[in-house]
Amino acid sequence: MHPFVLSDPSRCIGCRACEIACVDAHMDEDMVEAGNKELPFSPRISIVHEAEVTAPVQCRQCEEAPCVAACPAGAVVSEGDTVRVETERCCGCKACMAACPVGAMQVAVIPGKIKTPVAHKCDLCTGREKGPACVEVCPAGALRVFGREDLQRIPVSKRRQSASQLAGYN
Amino acid sequence: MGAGDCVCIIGTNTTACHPVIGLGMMQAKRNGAQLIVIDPREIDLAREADVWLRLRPGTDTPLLSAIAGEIYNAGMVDVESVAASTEGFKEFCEGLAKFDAESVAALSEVAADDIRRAARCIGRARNTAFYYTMGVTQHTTGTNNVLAVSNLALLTGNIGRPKTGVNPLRGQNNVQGSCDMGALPNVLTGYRSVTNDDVRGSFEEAWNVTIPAEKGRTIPEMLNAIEEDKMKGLFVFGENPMRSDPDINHVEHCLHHVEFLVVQDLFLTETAELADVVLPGASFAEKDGTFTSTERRVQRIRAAVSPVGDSKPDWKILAELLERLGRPERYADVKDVFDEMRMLTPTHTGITYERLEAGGIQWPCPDESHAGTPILHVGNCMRGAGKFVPLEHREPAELPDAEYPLTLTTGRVVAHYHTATMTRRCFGLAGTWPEELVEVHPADAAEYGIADGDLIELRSRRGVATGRAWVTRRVPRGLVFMTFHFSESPANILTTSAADPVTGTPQLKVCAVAIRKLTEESTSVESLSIEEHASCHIA
Amino acid sequence: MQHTTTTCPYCGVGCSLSLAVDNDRIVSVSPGPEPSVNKGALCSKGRFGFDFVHHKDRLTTPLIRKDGVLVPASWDEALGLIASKFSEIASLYGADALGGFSSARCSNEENYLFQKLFRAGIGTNNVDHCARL
Amino acid sequence: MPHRLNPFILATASKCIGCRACELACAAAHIEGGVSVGSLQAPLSPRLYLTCVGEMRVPVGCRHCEDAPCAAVCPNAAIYRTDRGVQVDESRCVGCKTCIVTCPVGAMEMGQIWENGKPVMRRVANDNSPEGSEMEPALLASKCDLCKDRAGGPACVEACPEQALALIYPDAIKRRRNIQAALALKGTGARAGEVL
Amino acid sequence: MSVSSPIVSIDPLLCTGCRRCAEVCPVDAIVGTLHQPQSIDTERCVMCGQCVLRCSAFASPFDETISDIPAIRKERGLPEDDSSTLFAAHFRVDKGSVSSMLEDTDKISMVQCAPAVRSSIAEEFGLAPGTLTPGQLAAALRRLGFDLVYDTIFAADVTIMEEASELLERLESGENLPMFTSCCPGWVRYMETAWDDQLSHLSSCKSPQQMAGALFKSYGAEIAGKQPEQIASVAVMPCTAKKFEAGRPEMQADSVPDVDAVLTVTELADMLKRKGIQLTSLQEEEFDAPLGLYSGAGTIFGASGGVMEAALRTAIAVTTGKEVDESGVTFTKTEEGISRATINVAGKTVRAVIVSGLAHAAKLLEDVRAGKADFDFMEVMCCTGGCVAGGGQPKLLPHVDLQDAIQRRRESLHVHDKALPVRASHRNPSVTALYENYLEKPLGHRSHTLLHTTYGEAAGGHE
Repeated sequence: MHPFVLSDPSRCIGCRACEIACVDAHMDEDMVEAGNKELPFSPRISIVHEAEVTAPVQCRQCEEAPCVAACPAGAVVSEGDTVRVETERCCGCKACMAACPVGAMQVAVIPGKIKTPVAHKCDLCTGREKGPACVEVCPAGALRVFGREDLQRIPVSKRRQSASQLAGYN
Repeated sequence: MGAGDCVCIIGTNTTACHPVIGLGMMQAKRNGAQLIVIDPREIDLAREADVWLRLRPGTDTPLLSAIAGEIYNAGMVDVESVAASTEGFKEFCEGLAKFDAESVAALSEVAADDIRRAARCIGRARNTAFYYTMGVTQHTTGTNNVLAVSNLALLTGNIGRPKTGVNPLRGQNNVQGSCDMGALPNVLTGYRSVTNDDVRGSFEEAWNVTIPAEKGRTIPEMLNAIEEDKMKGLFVFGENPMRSDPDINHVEHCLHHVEFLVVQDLFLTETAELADVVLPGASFAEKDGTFTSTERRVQRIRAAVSPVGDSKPDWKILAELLERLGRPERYADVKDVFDEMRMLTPTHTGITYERLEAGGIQWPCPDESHAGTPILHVGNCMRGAGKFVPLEHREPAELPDAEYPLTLTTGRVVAHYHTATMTRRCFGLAGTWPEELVEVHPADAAEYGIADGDLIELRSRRGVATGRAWVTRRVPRGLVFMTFHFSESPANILTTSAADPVTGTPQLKVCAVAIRKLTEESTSVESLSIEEHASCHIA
Repeated sequence: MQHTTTTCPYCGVGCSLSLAVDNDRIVSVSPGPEPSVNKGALCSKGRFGFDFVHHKDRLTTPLIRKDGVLVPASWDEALGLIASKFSEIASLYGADALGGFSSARCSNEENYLFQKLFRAGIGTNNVDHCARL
Repeated sequence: MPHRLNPFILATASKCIGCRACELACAAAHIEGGVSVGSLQAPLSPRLYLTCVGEMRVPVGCRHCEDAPCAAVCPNAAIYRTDRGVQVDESRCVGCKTCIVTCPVGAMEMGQIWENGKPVMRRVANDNSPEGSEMEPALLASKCDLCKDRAGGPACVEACPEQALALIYPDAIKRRRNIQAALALKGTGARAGEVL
Repeated sequence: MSVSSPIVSIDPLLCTGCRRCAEVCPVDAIVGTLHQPQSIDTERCVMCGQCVLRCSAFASPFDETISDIPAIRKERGLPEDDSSTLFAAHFRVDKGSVSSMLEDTDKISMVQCAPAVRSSIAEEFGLAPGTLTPGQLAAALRRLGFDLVYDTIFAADVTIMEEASELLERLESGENLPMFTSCCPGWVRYMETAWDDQLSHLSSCKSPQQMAGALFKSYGAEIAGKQPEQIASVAVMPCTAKKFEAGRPEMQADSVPDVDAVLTVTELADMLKRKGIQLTSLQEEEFDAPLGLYSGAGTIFGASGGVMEAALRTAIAVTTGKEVDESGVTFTKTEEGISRATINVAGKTVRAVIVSGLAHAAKLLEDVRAGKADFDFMEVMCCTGGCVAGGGQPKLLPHVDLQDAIQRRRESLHVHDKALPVRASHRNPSVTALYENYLEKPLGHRSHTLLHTTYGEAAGGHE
C-alpha cells in the first residue's frame, strides 16, 4: 500500500508554508536563483482557503489510481511508494486532471529541462531524507504522513478500541 | 490558556497577520478556552469561535459597549473592587444604558442574543484576554474603539493578571520599538512628552541642544504643511507612503511638490522614485541591532551576511549624517547607540546587549538586575486608577450610497507583508500569492455578472483600482475586501484619508466603492510564426 | 555553513530565526533556539521570506537626481548634499521646515538615531512613522 | 472566467448508449447543409469517434493537449495552439499522416475537406488515365475544433440524448474537487495532533 | 407472413444496439438487448419507418468495419457510384428500378407525388422545414424525365368521393360500423396482423396511391393511347410502408400492378441531385391534367385529421347541398393522440374519431371488438402528426426540433389548401370529368374493380 499525506482542516491556518516548501523541494535551484531565473512556481499541493474550510489538498497515492487508468500515454505509473508521473512521456492532455477525484493533479510548466506544460503531482518527496517537505515546515502540525506501518497499525488499534467499547456495555 | 479562560479577538485576522499567535489561540481553544471573534469577515478563527459576532464595519464601539452593558446588568461585575480601583465608573455605567442589546443589534447587524452569549462568556470566564489590531484602530472612531476595549477589560477586572489584558497586536516587527524610541512628534523615548520640561531637559542636557517645546507634525500634518509650502524638506526612512498611506493621489502630489526629498530604503519603491537623494539601506540580515516585539520584548538581530553592494547598515548612515550636521557623538558599533539610548530611557536602562545574548527582555526593565516585566498594570494601573471613558457612537466617515453601493475594507494576507516590497521579491511568497484577489460575496458577484477569477474594477470617490475577483463567502453581502500589497491594484487609491481626530489614523477599514466586471482582452491567437514553431517543439 | 540567530523582520510576534549562510548568502531558515516565542514554529513569511535580501533589485549605491534622472553617486557626495541641503533649508525657513517619516521595520537604534537626527541635528519635532497607519 | 488550460470534450462511458448522434451532429456542424442529412453537401466526416469495446460504448475525441504531440510532429506547422484549443490549419496540411500515429488518444483522422460543395483535390498518378495522373479528394488532418465558430457551442454536447458529453474546463474541475476534498476532510481530517 | 420484410431492416454490422428505435416503434417490433445488434420482428412490423427516421448509427469513414461498406451498398442494391450515408436502420431503395424505367423508351412514365412531399422535399435542398414547393416539385419531376407528372392528391379527391359514399351507405345500412379509413398502409398492416377479426370495419377503398396507380393503368393509358403494360407508374411518398402496399398482390389488375415503384422523398431528392437538378431554383410549373389537378381537401390528407376534414366537406355538401370551404368541425383532444367530434350528417349524428399515432389505436379497437365502440367513423394515421412525419421524410439532424418541423409541414399543407381555388374534392373539375367519362358514379362497377380492394391474410402478404 502506498503511504500518503493527509491534512487536518481544524489545524490549518492557510499560511502556505507547505506550498512553498513543496516547490523548494522540487527545484535544484535555491530560492534566489529561482527568482532571478523566473522559474515557474508549480506546487504539488493545493491550498483551499474558503469560508467553510481552510486546508491543503494533495494526492492520496491511490491504490487503484484513476489518473493511471486515464493516461493515454502511460505516463502515470503506480510504483514503489508513490503514484508517479514520468514527465518525458506526458503531453499535457489533462485526462488525469479530469479523472482525479481530489483535484491533486496539475498540468503546468515545471522547473527542469522540459519547457512545456506537463502533469505533476505529489511524490511524497521520495529521496528527501527528512521526508515530505510540507509536513516538516507546517507550523500548525496540520499535515501528517500515513506510512505503510500506520496504515496497518491504525485499523488494528481502532478495532481494539471499539472492541473494548463493545465489551464495555454488553 | 485553557478551560475557564476566554480569548476575545476583535478586528484582527490573527492567523493571517500574526500566524504564530493565531496558532496559540487555536491551541488555547483546543485546551478548552472559549474563543470570541468579532470581525465582519468569516476568517479562519471565526470558524473555530464559540461566539462569532459578524458586525457591520465601523460599529465596534457600540457593540463592545453593549457587551459591557449586558455584563453589568447581569450582575457579573464585582462592583466594589472595580469602583475602588477606577475613575469615572458611575458615569460610564450610566452611559451604557443607551447601548442596549436590541438597538445595538439593529445598528451593528449582530443578533441580540449573540451579544448576550458573548457577554456571558466574558462575564463568567476567570480570565479574558482581549486582542485587537488595525481592524479596531483604522477607523475615524479608532480611539473610541480602543477605549471601548479597555472599558470592557476594566469592567471585568481583566487587567494586570496572566491570561488577561488589552493586547494590541502590533502589525510590524518593530512598530512597538519605533514608538518606544520616540519616533513620534509628541514624545521622546519611553513615551515621555516633549512638552514635559524635565524630560526635555534630560535630553537637552545629554545632547546639549535645545529641543522645541511644542509637539511636531504628524504625517498627515506634514503632508499638508508641504502642500502649504511650510515644509521644504522631507526624509522618508524605510517607508513607502506612496502605497501605504491613504488617498495616494494626495500623497503623490505632496511628494512631487516638496523641494528636497530624501528616501532611504532597500529597493527603489514608488516613493524612492520621486526622491532627490536615495540612500541604499541594509536588510535585517545585514546588520546588528534590536527589535521590540508586540509584547514589548526587546530581541537581538544579528548580521548574517555582509551588506549588499555599497549599502550600509542604516544606523551607520544616520550616524554619519548626524556627524555631518555637526554632532560630536561617534558610535563604534550599534551597541554604543543602544547604550546611549538606554541611559536616557528609564524603561530600557536595565537592558544590555550582554543580557540580550541570553534572550529577549520585556521592558520596563529599570536596572540590570531586573528581569523585565511580562505583564503591565500588575496590582494597579500604571497611571494609578483605571480610567473609564463614556463613549458615543459615530458612523464611519463614508458610508455606501446609491453611486458607491458596496463597503470596501482593506487588510493583509498571510503570504505578503505591508506593501510587499520585500515579500513580492521572495520567490516562494510571490509564487503562492502572485496577484491581488478581491474577495466578493457570491450574491454580489452574481449581481454584477462577475465569475470567480474575472478581472474587476473598483471605483471610489478618490480613484480606481483593478484586481482579480475571488468569489467567496468569507465576506458578507455588501462588503468587499482587498489588500494593499500589490502596486498594480493600489487599494489605497480608493481609501479615504478621513482620520481619527485624536491619532490621525485614517479610516482604511471602511470606504464606499462600486465594482464592475472588466472584459479581459482575450489572449491573442498564439499562432507562432511558421519557422518558429516548426522547430520549437521538437526538443 | 554558519548559523546566525536573529529575529523575524515581518510581523510583530518576534519569532526567533536561525539563518543558514553559505559563502555570504542566506540559503535557508529554520526556527531559532529556545527560549523563543514561536517554540519551533515558523509561518510562510518567516521560513521563506528571506530571499529578497539577495534580490537583484536591491539598491546598491546612493542615487542623486541630476536634471531629473536618478544617477549613482558616492556616499560622500550624497550625504554631503543632504547635510548641506538640510542646513540650507533650516537656515532659510527654520528647522520646522524639515521633517521625517521613520520606519517601523528598522531597529530601535535606527529609530533612536532618526529622531535624534531631527531633534538634535536639525532642531524640530517633525518626526512620525506609520504606526499611525 | 479566464482558463489557463484548454477545455476539451469528455464523455461519461457509463451514460453513453452508443447512438452516434454526437458523430452525426459533429459531422453536420462542419459542412454546408440544411436541417436534414440529405441536405448536407459533403460526406459525413465526424471529428469524434464512437468506440465499442465489448459492451462498453464511448466516443473518443481530442483533448487539446497542452503540449500537443500532433503540433510537435507536424512538419508544416499546420497544427498549433490557440486560446480556444489546438486547431488545424487545413490550408497548410500536406496530409503526411504523422499526427495520426503520434496522437496518444487516437483523436486525429485523415478526412476530406469540402469547400462550397467540392472536396479539396490532389493529383494522384494513374497510368491508364490520359495525362498519367488524375485528381481525387485529398485526405487532410481532421480533429475536434471545439466548434469554436458555432453559436451554442459544441454540436456533439447539444446532440447527445443522454447528456453523456460535456465541455470540461480542467482547472475549474480541479478547484471544485479541491474544495470538496477539503470539506470532506473537515471534522475528520488526519487528527494530526492525536495519536491514532 | 414468413420471409423477412426487405422494406425496412436493420443492418447488424452497423447497429450499435442503442435501442433508440425501440422507443419510437409503435408496435414494439424491435428485438434485441442493449449494446447488441437489434433485429425486426416481421410478424409485428408495419414498416412505418419511424425507426429509420430515428436511427443515428451511420457508417463513419473511420470505423474499423470500413472495409464492409461496398459490400453493404451492393447488398442494399445501391448504384455503383452511390455515396449516400448508410444508416443501420434503412428502407429498400428503388432508385435503380425507377431510373431504368425512365430510360425505357417504349414505356410512358407517369409519376404521382403525395401531399406531404411538397411540404418537406425543400429541406433536402437546404431550406427550412415546412417550405412549400409544389410548382418546383412538378418542374423537377419533369426534368427528371417523367413523361406525365400527375399527383396523388387528385386520387385523394377520388378517394373522398368513394369513401364518403361508402360511409353514407354504411350509415344508411348500419352495417360494418364504425368505419375506419384505409389510406395508411401501416395501419392496414397492423389491422391484418393484430386485429384481423375487425378487418370488416376498414373502408374498402384503396389508398390514394393505389387509386392513382390503378387510374394511370386504365384511364391514364386510355388518354395516352397506350396499353396498361406500357405505363410505368411511379409514386413519390413520405412513407416507407407505401413500398410494401404497392407490392401487395391484390394491388393489380390482370397482373399489371397499379404502382410499379415507390420512391421516398429522400430517394427522389438524391436522384434529382445526381442529375444536377436544383429543385429550389427551378421555375414553378403545373402538374399535368387531368390526373394532376387537385383540390385543397386532398392536399391536407398529408396531415393527421386531413382525411376526416376532406370527407366532412364533401359529406356536408352531399347531404345538405351546402358548399363549404371548411367543415367548421373542430375536434377536441380527449386523450393522448386521440381527438373526437360529433357531427350530424343526413339527419344522423356521426361520432368521428381521429387517431394520430398507431400506438393509440389499440384501446379503441378493444372497444370495437367488445361491441362498445362509441364512434362511427375513425381516421387512423400510423405516424404521429400524419404522413408529414412518415418514415420516408428527410432524416433531420440531431440539433433540429423534430416536432416543430412536423408542425411546420402540417401548417404548410393547410396554407396550400387555403390558397387553392377548389377546396372540396367533389368540386374538383377533373374528378367530376373522371366520373362522367369513365367511372360513372362513386361505388360504381368500374370504381369497384379499380378503386376498391379487400384485406386479410389471404389477400395480403409480401412479394
